[in-house]
Amino acid sequence: MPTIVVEVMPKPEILDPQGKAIANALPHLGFTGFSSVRQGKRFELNIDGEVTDELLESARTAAAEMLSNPVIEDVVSVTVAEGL
Amino acid sequence: MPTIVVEVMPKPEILDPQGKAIANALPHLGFTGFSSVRQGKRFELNIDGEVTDELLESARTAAAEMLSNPVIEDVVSVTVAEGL
Amino acid sequence: MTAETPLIGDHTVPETSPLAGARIGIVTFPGTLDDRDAARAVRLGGGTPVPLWHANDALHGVDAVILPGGFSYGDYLRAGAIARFAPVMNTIVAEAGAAAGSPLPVLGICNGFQILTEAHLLPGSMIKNDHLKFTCRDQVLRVENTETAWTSQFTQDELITVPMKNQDGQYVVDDATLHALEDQGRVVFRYVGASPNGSKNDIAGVANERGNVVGLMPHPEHAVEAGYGPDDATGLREGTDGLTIFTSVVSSLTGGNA
Amino acid sequence: MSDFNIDTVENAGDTPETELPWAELGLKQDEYDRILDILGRRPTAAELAMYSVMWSEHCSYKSSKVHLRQFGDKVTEEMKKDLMVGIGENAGVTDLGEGWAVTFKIESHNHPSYVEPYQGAATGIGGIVRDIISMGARPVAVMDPLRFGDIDHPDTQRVLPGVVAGIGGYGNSLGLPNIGGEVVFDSVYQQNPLVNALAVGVLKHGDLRLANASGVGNKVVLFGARTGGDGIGGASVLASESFDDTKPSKRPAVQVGDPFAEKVLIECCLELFHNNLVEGIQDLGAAGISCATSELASNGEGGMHVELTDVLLRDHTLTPGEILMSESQERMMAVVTPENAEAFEAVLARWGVEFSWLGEVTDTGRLIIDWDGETIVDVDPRTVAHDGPVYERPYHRPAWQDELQADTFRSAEAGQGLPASAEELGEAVLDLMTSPNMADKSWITDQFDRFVGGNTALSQPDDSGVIRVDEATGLGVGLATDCNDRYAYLDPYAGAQLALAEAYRNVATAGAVPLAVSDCLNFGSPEDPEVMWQFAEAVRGLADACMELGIPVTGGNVSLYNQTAGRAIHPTPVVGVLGKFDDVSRRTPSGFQRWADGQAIYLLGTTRDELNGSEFARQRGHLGGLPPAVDLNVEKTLGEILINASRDGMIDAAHDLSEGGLAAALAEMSLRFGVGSRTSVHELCERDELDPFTALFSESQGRVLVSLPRSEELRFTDMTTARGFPALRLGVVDAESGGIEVAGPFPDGSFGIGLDELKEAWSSVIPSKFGQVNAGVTTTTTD
Ligand SMILES: Nc1ncnc2c1ncn2[C@@H]1O[C@H](COP(=O)(O)OP(=O)(O)O)[C@@H](O)[C@H]1O
Ligand SMILES: [Mg+2]
Repeated sequence: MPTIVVEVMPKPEILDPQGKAIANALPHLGFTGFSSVRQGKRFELNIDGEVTDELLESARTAAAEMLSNPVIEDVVSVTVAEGL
Repeated sequence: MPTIVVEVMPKPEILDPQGKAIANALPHLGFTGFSSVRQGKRFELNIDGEVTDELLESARTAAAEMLSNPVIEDVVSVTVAEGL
Repeated sequence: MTAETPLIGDHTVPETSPLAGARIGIVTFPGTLDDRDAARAVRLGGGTPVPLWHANDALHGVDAVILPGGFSYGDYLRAGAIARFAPVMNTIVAEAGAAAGSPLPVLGICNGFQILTEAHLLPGSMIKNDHLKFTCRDQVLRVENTETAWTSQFTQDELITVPMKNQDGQYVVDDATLHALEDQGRVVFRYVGASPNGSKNDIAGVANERGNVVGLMPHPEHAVEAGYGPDDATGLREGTDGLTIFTSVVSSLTGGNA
Repeated sequence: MSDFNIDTVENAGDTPETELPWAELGLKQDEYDRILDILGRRPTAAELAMYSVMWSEHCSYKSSKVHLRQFGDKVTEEMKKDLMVGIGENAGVTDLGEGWAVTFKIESHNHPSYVEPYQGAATGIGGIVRDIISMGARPVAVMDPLRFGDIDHPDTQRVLPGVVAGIGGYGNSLGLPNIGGEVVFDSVYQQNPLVNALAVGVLKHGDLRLANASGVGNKVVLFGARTGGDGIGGASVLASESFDDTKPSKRPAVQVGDPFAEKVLIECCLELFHNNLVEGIQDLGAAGISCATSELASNGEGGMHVELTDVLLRDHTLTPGEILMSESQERMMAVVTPENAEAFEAVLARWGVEFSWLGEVTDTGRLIIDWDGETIVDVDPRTVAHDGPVYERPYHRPAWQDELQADTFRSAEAGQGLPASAEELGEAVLDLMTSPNMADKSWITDQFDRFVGGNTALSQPDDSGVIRVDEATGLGVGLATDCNDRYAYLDPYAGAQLALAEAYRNVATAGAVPLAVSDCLNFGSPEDPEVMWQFAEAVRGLADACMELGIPVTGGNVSLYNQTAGRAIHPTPVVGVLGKFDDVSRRTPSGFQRWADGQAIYLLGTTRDELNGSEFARQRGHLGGLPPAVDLNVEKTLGEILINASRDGMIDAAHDLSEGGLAAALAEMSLRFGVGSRTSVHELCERDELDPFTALFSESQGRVLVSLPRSEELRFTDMTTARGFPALRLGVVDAESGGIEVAGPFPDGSFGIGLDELKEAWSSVIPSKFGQVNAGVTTTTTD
């Protein structure tokens, strides 16, 4: 079953409280060396049949208009993954 | 600045209420052809210097022990991305 | 009761009660909200609340511990995911799981329950409510296990009403563990009526195998004082069903007869 | 140090001819000329940033100031008796007795909530809560008066779920119970939703803090979140300090809140206050560091000298001007004595709060800001913070106002063919209760935590929110916010008074003694003389009414330019009233209690033919005529009756009559706990000379419905008679019937509405319109 993967991240200039909290916690757990963390979203859109161009286009539009909030987020990528 | 990207998804057998809500909403917005949707997380761990093997290993451990909860989530991938 | 609005970590208590011997630690993490309420509930239950600080691994010899509700670390990442790594949790995990002697009684309420699952002291996990919204409401629960230190004064299958308020309250667990929980009678509280969040088997609270660690999503500490609790038949906000949790633990700790 | 050329004071002196983008920053020619005059030279880029943002409408109140003065002028000594801090500080402070004080304030976050509903509303809560902290108080509750467009409009579908989730997401995370608010739907708010937020805090007298920088040599510290480019989108002309190249700058259009950071900040500040470690403190809201430094310095007796490169940044590309204007959330600025510096740092370390020492208080009378050792700001702080422009904007009564007022409900088509039979009236009541404005709001309010803290004695859907302040004595406060924008549109002077009257009545209905007022004045553009008239009238009305009721305005907020495509919102002066309880356990709930079977139901007050602007008229699409008359003496007497009745334990339920009149109040009192009633409007119609329709749907003011045990009837009616206040027995509580039964001079007997049917219809209106909310993704599921 093919899957379209959509990745969304908070815009770089926007505060990301979640990433900040993770970044602050990492060193306490002994994970050092990471200067900052940002947390975004990953969506897997599953498709019954084949990935047509239309479907991919439709996924791109959905990513831009619904899966992401364009005011604070960027769509990083919309890609096809086979048999996740 | 190199970045380690960690991707986490809800386990297939675990209900994903957010993915379900999106899947239900898509057709109403004219996006048809997607049989189901799952929503996971994407983390970007930024690194000041170089990505050493230790750092990558450390990111893998953080992904398994902290960034994901093994009871409900799987780590899909831990990869290095240059200059995101 | 103190006349001051106490600062967090400043629960001054008169040690005059005969049961004040039951010293119950209440942990404050950054982002904890219901610690003062839990302290009040312990006090009204007859015990002595002892503030515990997340960054300090000392338990100061408390007889039991409550992890209160709130949004530790903003619930960012996952509810309870960051708090679980706090120094105080290391000690709690060790003492609650101690093989020898009687292990430390621990109660996790809401965020505290989430922290206990993240720390693997309790099985399963909490995901977003099936309706995806934060919901605050009066919730009826059935008490199905009265063997734990926290529920000994309830009667079997007693129905109680306590407030519930959360966004990530849907209890999920794999099938094998779910069967084990049911078979071993480790479901301590179950939702009655329409499911508030889609939890597996309407589970509202569970215990570990030995019964010393209990977690539940609803808030018994908000149902301990007439006038400030959930509504009940006698009137607006009169419900105090939650108090029994606190009198149960105090009485079991002071060797009282339940 | 930086990628941009720094415009120093020295440089400004040397290059008087440099063109500055003052117009892009919103300054008018005469305002810019005044800056030149004040400084005796051209401003530096950083100074320009400060003046432009501090002299904006939002920060300087330049259009509203001349009117707002009435709130300070129209007060008696008696009104000031309990006032510890009045208008002008971050929030007013009122004495509660027993060493306690209370502070509260309403603010708006309208525009940000339209742009990004979740974050806009969330940061609105964050901002008002910081105002409360900066007074030295512990915040104890929030409220949220909200207004949206038509319930079916796509704009409302987008905005409402996000706003509600944002208020919950932020407020719930702070551990602040949400104890009330308002939800109004009206097409005038399409593209102009109003998101107002109220916060209330309590403090011991000794904990009071003010925003002033005093004590030469004391240190200035900025703490909390790091500074990013938030809220300076429009000021991107400052991205290059040299003004000639047009380097594109990426500045966030919206601010994202971090409630966790704010919660930690609250606890951290309270520990600082408790240990007496700060001399003065100021929250950072609009205008960020510009506002905090200039206000602290201006309120103090000396000056201030800070080094801006010491500000901890989230975004290292920010120019000094941008840093000064940034509105990054969850930050505070404090003045600390050198002796306390170490202890201060220890408290911040304990809470994991970042901070940086920026400079110190001086005796120069100047606010001096350096960038890497070079002076980029050298101003008299008063000229920035307090002596901004003041406009006497022209205003006049709109030409259409007379026509509007002449178009009464009775004369209009909407006022014909009114329900008259029992059957029609019963249907009308059901219709009324299922209109979006009257419908059950619990889909919204259930997203808010009302229990946290364990001190909530009353909250939505009761008339007031009630919070216990002192566990030992039960001392506490009651709060209500109200505004009927339709009344205010018909007559802004009366409308503002009606808003106050209703909030006052709500607080008294719960049993609290009204003490203080905060207001949030939401209006259209002040540059429109007709809007300015509405504003002037509303302020005058509110100030006059406060004087008459004897309770002072202690603070508030003005939100102007609420208009889209030339169409202004209705004037919406939201009024919050705070009252005091000696013991909150005697608060009166607003529904018939389950055990109250057989209790008597009394209507207090007089009913007149007042349907203009009513909810019934709205349902028929009519808005015209004059709003209901306001009689503040009546409100006062009514308040005294309700407070005494609560004190003496005479009544078990009380609910004020407002939108939807008697019909709505009867329905709401039964819906509260699912307890029915049997009443008759026969005597009411006779006594007040009304037809049954008017008796049920008129919105006459100064009325409250109460229920009381029969054993208290005599005592109660003696009290109302002694005060000459009309009280009429309408019927009884009927816990068995499961319905609302109303008899009257109808041609066809009486009407009854089953409570189950009513509840089902009433509670499904809002859920049927709004689906599920998911941060960032708002989806509406049908079916
Ligand atoms: N947005 C909101 N947030 C919290 N409470 C609300 C909100 N909207 C309405 N409420 C509560 O619902 C109840 C009914 O509201 P409303 O009809 O406006 O009351 P009233 O007419 O008495 O002022 C009140 O308790 C009010 O505080
Ligand atoms: Mg009211």
